[in-house]
Amino acid sequence: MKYESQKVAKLYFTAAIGLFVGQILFGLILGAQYVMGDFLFPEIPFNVARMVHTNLLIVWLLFGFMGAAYYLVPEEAETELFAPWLAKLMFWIFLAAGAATILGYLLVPYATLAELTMNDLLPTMGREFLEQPTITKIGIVIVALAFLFNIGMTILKGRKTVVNLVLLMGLTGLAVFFLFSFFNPVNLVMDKYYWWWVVHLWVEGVWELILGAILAFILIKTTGVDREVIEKWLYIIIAMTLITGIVGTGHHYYWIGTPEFWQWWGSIFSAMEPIPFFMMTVYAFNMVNKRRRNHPNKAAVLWALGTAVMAFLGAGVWGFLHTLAPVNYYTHGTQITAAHGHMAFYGAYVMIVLAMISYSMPMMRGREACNSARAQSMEMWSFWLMTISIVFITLFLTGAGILQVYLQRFSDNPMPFMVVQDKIALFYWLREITGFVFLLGLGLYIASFFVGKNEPEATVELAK
Amino acid sequence: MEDKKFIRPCTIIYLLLLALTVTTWFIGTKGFSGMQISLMVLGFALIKGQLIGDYFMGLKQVAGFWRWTVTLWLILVGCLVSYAFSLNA
Amino acid sequence: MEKNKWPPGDLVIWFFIMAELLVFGVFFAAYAFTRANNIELFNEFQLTLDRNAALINTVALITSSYFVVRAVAAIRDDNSKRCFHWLLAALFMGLVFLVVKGYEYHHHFSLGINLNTNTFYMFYLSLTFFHFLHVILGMIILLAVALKARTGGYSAAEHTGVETGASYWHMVDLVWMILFPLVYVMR
Amino acid sequence: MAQAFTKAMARNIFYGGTVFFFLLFLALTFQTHSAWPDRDNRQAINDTVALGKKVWEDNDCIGCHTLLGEGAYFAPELGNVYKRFGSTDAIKAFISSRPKEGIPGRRSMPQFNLSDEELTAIAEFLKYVSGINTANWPPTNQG
Repeated sequence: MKYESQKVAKLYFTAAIGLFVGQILFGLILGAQYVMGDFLFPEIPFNVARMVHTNLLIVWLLFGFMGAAYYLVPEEAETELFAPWLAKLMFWIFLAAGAATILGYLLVPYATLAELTMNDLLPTMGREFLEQPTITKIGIVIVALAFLFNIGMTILKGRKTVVNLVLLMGLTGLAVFFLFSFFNPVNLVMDKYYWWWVVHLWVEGVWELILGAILAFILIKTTGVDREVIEKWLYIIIAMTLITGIVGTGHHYYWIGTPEFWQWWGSIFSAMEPIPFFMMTVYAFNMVNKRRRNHPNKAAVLWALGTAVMAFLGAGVWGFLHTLAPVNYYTHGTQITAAHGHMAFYGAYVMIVLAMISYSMPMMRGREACNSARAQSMEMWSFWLMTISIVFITLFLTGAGILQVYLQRFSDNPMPFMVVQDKIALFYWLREITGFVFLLGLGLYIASFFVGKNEPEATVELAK
Repeated sequence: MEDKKFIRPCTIIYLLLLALTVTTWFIGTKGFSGMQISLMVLGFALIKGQLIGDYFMGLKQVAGFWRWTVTLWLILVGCLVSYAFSLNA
Repeated sequence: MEKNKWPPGDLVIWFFIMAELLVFGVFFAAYAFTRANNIELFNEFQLTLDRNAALINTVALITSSYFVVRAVAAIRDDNSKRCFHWLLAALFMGLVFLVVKGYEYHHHFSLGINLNTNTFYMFYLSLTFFHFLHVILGMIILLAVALKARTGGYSAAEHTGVETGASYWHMVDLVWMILFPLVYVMR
Repeated sequence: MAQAFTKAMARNIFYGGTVFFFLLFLALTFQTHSAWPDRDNRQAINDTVALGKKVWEDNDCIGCHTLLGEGAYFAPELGNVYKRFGSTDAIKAFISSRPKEGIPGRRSMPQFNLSDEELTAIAEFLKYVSGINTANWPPTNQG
């Protein structure tokens, strides 16, 4: 850590981890409701728990991205942050708004929340992932603008590196495409069409620029490979991402009232979406193999490599599985989608944020480069526990999905939805149990921040 | 001069490409159909592609993997298209 | 003659040429297999296409590609000016392609034909329009190369840029060599 | 002399490719708009349907159900519920008959206490949705 103002990232990362815990707890509630339908009913109905689960995920990832930006932008630009006070102020505003929104979900019925926040003036609520009250959405825009201003001014007054530029483009795109969340026509088909401009163009578009930039930063720092080489790869990967991903949006336009040419355009381009993820895996391993030095923070390198592999598996392979229109005809809107969603989000975005935290947190907490060997070893245990859990959660959901597709849509006598749900309950039980292993991994992860505090830092020799 | 060695074959190739194009067009305007005709037209197209790859793109002067990239693509497309055309013939 | 290990131009462009060829290849195969299930429809509507316009366009692209070959030869001879002129000629042929294709589109659009009319037109418009955009992109690249060539930005020793632009432009030509017979002629 | 695998080239492809494919995406979006009048059942939209969509959103129905395959996978698909149930009355009857305290051990839809007007509106909304041309999705009536 070279600049004092980078430390503001610590606040953001702490909040991110806290909200992550909340997300997982609500995930466990949801998993329980899948097998015990009346669990916590009617106090916390499924839809409320799900809103909390998905919204917490989005919010904590945003906290993570912002923290990562506040940490890496000054270091790349070689200058102090433009306005550290603004970063702190926005942190508290965002945290307060986020907490108020989540409490709103939990304490009053959703319809009441819509009424209280005057949703009728500009109705934007009640759509998947965009459940936030309109005023919260406006708040998000304001926080994002202030954040972009702060980051942009820092980049402007300092050194302009590719990593910073790509990160800034990704964050700007994130803010721009969020604006489509304010467009909510009565025409459902149009509503859905532009809803994907937020959701798809986020997670399979601009967020990948953010992912790429953070990964490049970590690789530059931990491997010592020439910046030129890493930046060139970064450009190629994000180029492929957008080239395939923009028209790849079409894989959401098969069955929602959009014209049928999308079945071709969507299938062909989204079939190529795994390519950038594959390139990312090759690149990450290549850079680590060509490393000019051994960084003592083994845990951070592990997270970075893990991101590359799991993003390829989750987003690339599991995405490809059901992206072709003839396959998607049967799998659309089943547990297959849920399986893909869990592994893709964990692999691409959860892991990159944890990688950044793992790399930067020790330095922000006063270490020279990394934590003690004991803390790192515990962190790596948590890596394996969480990663293997998510792999099994994905496999169980895929199993549930395959059976669901067969029983409900493919067999000679299609069965009703609820009948099928009973028949695949075993997979849901297995998923829920695996969820507890994930929670255990998360517990270890948090514990790793508190062990070995008085022990010396791990050294390169030990790291070999 | 190196220059002429490069240009002259390219000019010949250019004329060859034109000839094949006009032949294809002629078949098209006559409205000939059927699998044999289609495969012949496809064959012309693949030859044209190979010529462009070899001479215009200069892959003939390349050794190793890249030498065969365009050829492989042409073979792949050729096989898929001709298989599809043979389905209901 | 000594063979090169790498194709001409920047290697990055070749990765993208491969990617582009892959997409077009999938599109071609999709066309062919869909046609196999809708032969009457495809045969009927194929006749509504203008084969003469397609001939002019094929000739235009081949000629343009040839001019680009001459431009590369010129710069290898260290003649920037001649290189610039050949590139201009190539650009002009590209423009011919755009005008003729635009005329074809105008004809179809004035009849109210679009992507949703039927499966044949969906493929015809998708394939040719996707290619059309590549012609525009290729022309932008060639224009950038031409402008740099005019100010003497390339030499016999260093002209990677010219070769890069040329390789991309040949790819655009190459794709059309398959597209033309497949969509306009084969039945 | 070629072989350089340059950063400048990679950058140009990134910018060029992004602009290129975004424009292509806009062109396809334009085509999509022109196809909608024949597919999206817009002639069925009226004030009741608009109110129905509002009821749908204000109660976060998407948090359990899918609609045209999008949403949560906890409860049945509703894009074709009008066809499955056969009438708006059946839909209204189902929604209004949900027990307040749920069903022991099983999943149950909450009792939303909708007014008659809202009930009619949500049923009309679901009827409108069932008229959207979804390219024959879902594969079976079961959703």
